[in-house]
Amino acid sequence: MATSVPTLDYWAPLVCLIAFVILIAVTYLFRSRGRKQYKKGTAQTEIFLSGEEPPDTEERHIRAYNIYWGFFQGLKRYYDPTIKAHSGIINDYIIWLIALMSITAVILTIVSLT
Amino acid sequence: MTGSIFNIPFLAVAALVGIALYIIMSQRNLIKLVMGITILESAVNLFLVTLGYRGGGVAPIFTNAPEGIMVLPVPQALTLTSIVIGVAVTALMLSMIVLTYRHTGDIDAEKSRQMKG
Amino acid sequence: MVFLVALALLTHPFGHPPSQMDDYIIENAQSETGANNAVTAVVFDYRGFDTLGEATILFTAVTAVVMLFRKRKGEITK
Amino acid sequence: MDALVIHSPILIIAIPLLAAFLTPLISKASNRARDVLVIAALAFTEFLVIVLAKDIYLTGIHVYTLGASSPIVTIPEQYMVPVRIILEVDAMSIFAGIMSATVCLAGAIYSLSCVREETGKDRFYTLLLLLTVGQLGMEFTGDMFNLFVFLEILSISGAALAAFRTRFADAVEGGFKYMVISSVGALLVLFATGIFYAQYNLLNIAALAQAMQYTMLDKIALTLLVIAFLMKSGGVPLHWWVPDTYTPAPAGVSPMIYSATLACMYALYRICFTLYGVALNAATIGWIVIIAGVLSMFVGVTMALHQSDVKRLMAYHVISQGGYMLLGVGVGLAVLDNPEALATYGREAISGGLFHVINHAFFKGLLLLTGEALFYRLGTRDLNKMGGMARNMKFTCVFFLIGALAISGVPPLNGFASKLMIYEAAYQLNPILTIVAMIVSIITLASFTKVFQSAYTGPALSQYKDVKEVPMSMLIGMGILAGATIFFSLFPSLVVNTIIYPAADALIDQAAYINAVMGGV
Amino acid sequence: MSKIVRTIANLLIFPILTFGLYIIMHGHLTPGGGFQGGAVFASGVALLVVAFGSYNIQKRLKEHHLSILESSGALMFIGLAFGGMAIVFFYNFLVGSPIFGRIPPSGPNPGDMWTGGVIPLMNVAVGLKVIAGLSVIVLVMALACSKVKIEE
Repeated sequence: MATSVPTLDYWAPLVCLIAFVILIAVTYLFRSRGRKQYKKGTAQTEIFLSGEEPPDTEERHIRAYNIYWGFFQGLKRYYDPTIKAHSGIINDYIIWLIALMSITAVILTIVSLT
Repeated sequence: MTGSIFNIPFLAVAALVGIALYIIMSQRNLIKLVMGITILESAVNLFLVTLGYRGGGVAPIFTNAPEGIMVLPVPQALTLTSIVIGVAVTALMLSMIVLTYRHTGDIDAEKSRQMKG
Repeated sequence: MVFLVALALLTHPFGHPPSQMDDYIIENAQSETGANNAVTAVVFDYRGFDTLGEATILFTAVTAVVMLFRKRKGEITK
Repeated sequence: MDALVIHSPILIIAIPLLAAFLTPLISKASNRARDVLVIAALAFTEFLVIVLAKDIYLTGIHVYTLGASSPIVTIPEQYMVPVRIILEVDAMSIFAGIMSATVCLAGAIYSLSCVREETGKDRFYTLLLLLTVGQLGMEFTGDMFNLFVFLEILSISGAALAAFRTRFADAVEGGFKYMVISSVGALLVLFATGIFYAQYNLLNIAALAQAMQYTMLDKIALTLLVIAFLMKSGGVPLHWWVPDTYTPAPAGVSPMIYSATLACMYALYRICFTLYGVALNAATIGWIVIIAGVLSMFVGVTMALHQSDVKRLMAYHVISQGGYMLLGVGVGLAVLDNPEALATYGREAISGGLFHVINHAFFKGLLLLTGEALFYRLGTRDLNKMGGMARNMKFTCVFFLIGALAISGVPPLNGFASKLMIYEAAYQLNPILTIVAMIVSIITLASFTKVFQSAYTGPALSQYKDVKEVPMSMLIGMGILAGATIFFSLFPSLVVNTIIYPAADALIDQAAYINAVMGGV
Repeated sequence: MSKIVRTIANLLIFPILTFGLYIIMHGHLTPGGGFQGGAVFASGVALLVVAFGSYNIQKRLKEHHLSILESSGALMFIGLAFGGMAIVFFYNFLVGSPIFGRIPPSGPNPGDMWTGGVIPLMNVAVGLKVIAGLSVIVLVMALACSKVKIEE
C-alpha cells in the first residue's frame, strides 16, 4: 500500500453516462416491441379496486407524513431523545458549546501531558 | 508588581467571563441573554487592553507627552474596533428582541420560540 | 473551563508584554503617517483595513436595524 | 491587465463594498439602476476572482500589503515582523473565493424576482453585498484580527438577511439565534486572537505560524478557535442553529448563508493546517474533527428524514453533508504528521473533502432554491400539504432532480465523485468511517425520495390548479447552479486537477504560506 | 420629560455637539477620533430624543436624510482608501503634500493641526458616518418602542 492510484483516475463519468444512455436505448427497444392494445378513455385506463369506487384524486396522494413511518417507529429509542435535544432554546445551544469546549480543552491537556 | 502571582486584571477578566457564561447559560430572558453577551464582550475588551500595558507607561500620544515609556498602541486600536463592533451587534440583537416581543408577546427564550425538532 | 483559562492566564506576566510589532509603530508612527496620536495612526493607517471593516459593520447594523423596523404592507402575522 | 492582477485581491473585496455603500444612494434615484449595480458589481467580482485564480495557479501565492509603499513589501525595511494588514491569497483561498463568488452571484440573480413583493429592497441588496464582502474578506485575509472583523460582517449581515421577512415570527427568531451564536463564536475568536497577541505580539497568520510554540495558552486558543468555527460551520453537536436559521431565510439568501457557513469551514481548515500546522497535535484534533464529522453526517441525515418542512429538511442536509467535508479533511488532518500516510491517502482525503465543499455549495444551493421556489408559488413549506407539483413547475422539478441525485451520490453526478474520494481515503484510516458514510448516503437518497414523492409526484391537487412556473430570473439563478453541477459532474478530473489538488497542496504546505509573507526570514 | 430636563438639554446640547466635533477634528493629535467624537455627538442626539420624545425629533431629523449622510461618510472613507490605489490600497498619499502633509518632529511635541496625511480626513469621514449611524439607530429604536404608532 505504498502508493495508491488517485481515485479519479479510474472514475470516468462520461463512460457512465454513455452506459446509461445505452441502457435507456435498450429499455426503449424492449418497450417498443410490446403490444399496444389498450385504448385511452375507456375502462382499460381507469383504476380498478376490487370493483369498489376508487377514492378521490386528492385522497389518492400519499402525503409526506406517511412515508418511512415504520422506520421512525423502529428507531423510536433513537429518535425520541434526539428530537427532544433539538429544543429550540438558545440557552441550550450555548450550554452545548461550553460543554464541548471544556471537553476539548481537557482532552488536549491530557494528550499533551502523556 | 511585575511578575507577581496576583495579576488582578487577568483575574477580573476570568471573573467577567465566568459571570457572562453563567448568565448566558442560565437566563431564559432574552434581554438578560444580551446583557450576558455584552459582559462577555467587556471581558474580552478588558483582556485586550490589559495586554498592551507596560509598567509605568504613558498613553502613546506624542502631543505634549511626558517623558517615559509608552504603552502599546495596537491593543488600544483593536479594543476600539471591537467596542464599535459590540455596539453594532447589541443594537441588532435588541431590535430583534423588540420584534420578537411584537410577534409573540413574550421575551422568554422558551415561550417565544416557534421552531424546534 | 473558566478555571483553566484563569490558571493559564495567571502564568502570563502582566506589565511586560513582548513588543516587537508595537515598538516599530511607536518609533515610526510620526515619520510615516505624520500623526502625533499613535493609536490613531494604528487605527487609520497601519490597520486601516480593520477600521474600514468596522465602519462597514456599523453600516451593516444600521442598515439591518432600519430594515427590521421598516414599514410593512399590512399587519403582522403570527 | 497587470495592475489589475496585482490589485485584484483588494479589489475583489472593495468593489462589492463600494457597491454596498452606493446602493442606498442609487436606489433613491431608481430601482432599476440599483438592480443593475448589484448584479454588475457581483459579476465583476466573479470576473476578478477568475482572473486572479488563473494567475495564482500559474505563479503561486499572491500577497497584498495594505498601506505599504508597495503591495509586495510585507515586512518594513530592516525589520523582522509584518506590521500592516496583509491579504494573502493562495490556491485554497481562491478555491473558496470561486465558490463564494459564484454562489452569491446566483443567489443575487435569483433574489431579483424572489423579493419583488417585499418592502425594504434597498436594504436587502445592501446586506446581500455585505454578506458577499464578509465571505470574500474572510477567505482572503492573512490577519487574525481582520478575520474576526470579517466574521462579524458576515454574521451581522447574515442574521439580518435571515430575519428579512419580519412579518413572520420564525424569521426574527432564526435571525436572533444566528446572531447570538455568531457573536459568542466571534468573541471566542477575538479572545484567541488576544492570547496570540499576548504571547507573540503578532497578528499576522503567517508570522504567528512561524513563531508558534504550542504552549498551554496556544492549546486553549486552539480549543476556542476550533470550537467557534466548528459551531459556525454547523458541526454536530453545535449544529442547532442551522435549521432554525435556514428555514425562514428568504430564498436567494439561503445559498449565500450556506456559502458563508462554508467560509467559516474554510477558516477552520486554515487555522488547523496553516496557523498550527506542524506544531499541531494533529492526530488528536484530526480525530475530534472526524468524530464531529461522523456525528454530523448521522444526526443530520436522520433528523432530515423526520422533517415535514421542505426547507428545514434541506437545512438538516446542510449539517449532514458538512459532515462529509469535515470527515474528508479530518482524515487528512489526522495523518498530517505522518508523511507516508499523508502521501498515500491523506492528500486524497483532503481533496475529496474540498471537492465535496464546492460540489455541495452548488447542488445544495440549487436544492435550497428549488425549496424556496415551492414556497414562492404555494405559500407553504409543509410537505404534507403539497403534491403533484411536477405538472405545474416542470423546470423546477428537473432542477430539483439534478440536485437531489447529485447530493445522494448517484453516479454519474459530481456528488458521487467527491464521495468516492472520501470513501476510498477514509477506508484506509478506518473502515467504519466509510461504512457510516455510505449508510448516510443511502438515507440521504431516501429523504429526497420523500420530498420528490410528496411534493412533485402524485395527482394534481385542486387548490394548486393555477400554480405557474417561477419567474425567469429565479430560473436563471437555479440554472447557473445546475449548469455548474453538471459541468462538475462531467469533468471531475479536470476540476480536481485544476483547482482541488492545488488547494489541498496549499493547505498541506504550511512553509510556502509562511514564506510568502516572511520571505524566509 | 419634565421642563427641567428639557431646559438643561437645551443648554447642554450645543456644548456636547461642539465637543464631539472637536474630538473628531483633533483625532490625530489628542485622544479621540472619528468614532469617539461621533459617539459623543450621537449621545447629544440621544439626549434630545430622551428629552423631547422621538416623535418630535423625527419631524426635524428624517431618518432617510441621516442614512444618506451615513452612506456619504462611508463612501468618503472608502474613496480615501481608493485614493492611494495608484500605489496600494490605503496608502497614505497625502503625507508630504500641502494638505495635512506636514510631518511632525519625532518625540513629544506641541502638535500641529496640518499633519497626518489622510488621517484627519478619514476621521471626518468616519465621524460623519458614526454620527449618522448611531443617531439612526437611537432614533429608529426609540420610535419602534414608543407608544406613538407612526409607522404601520
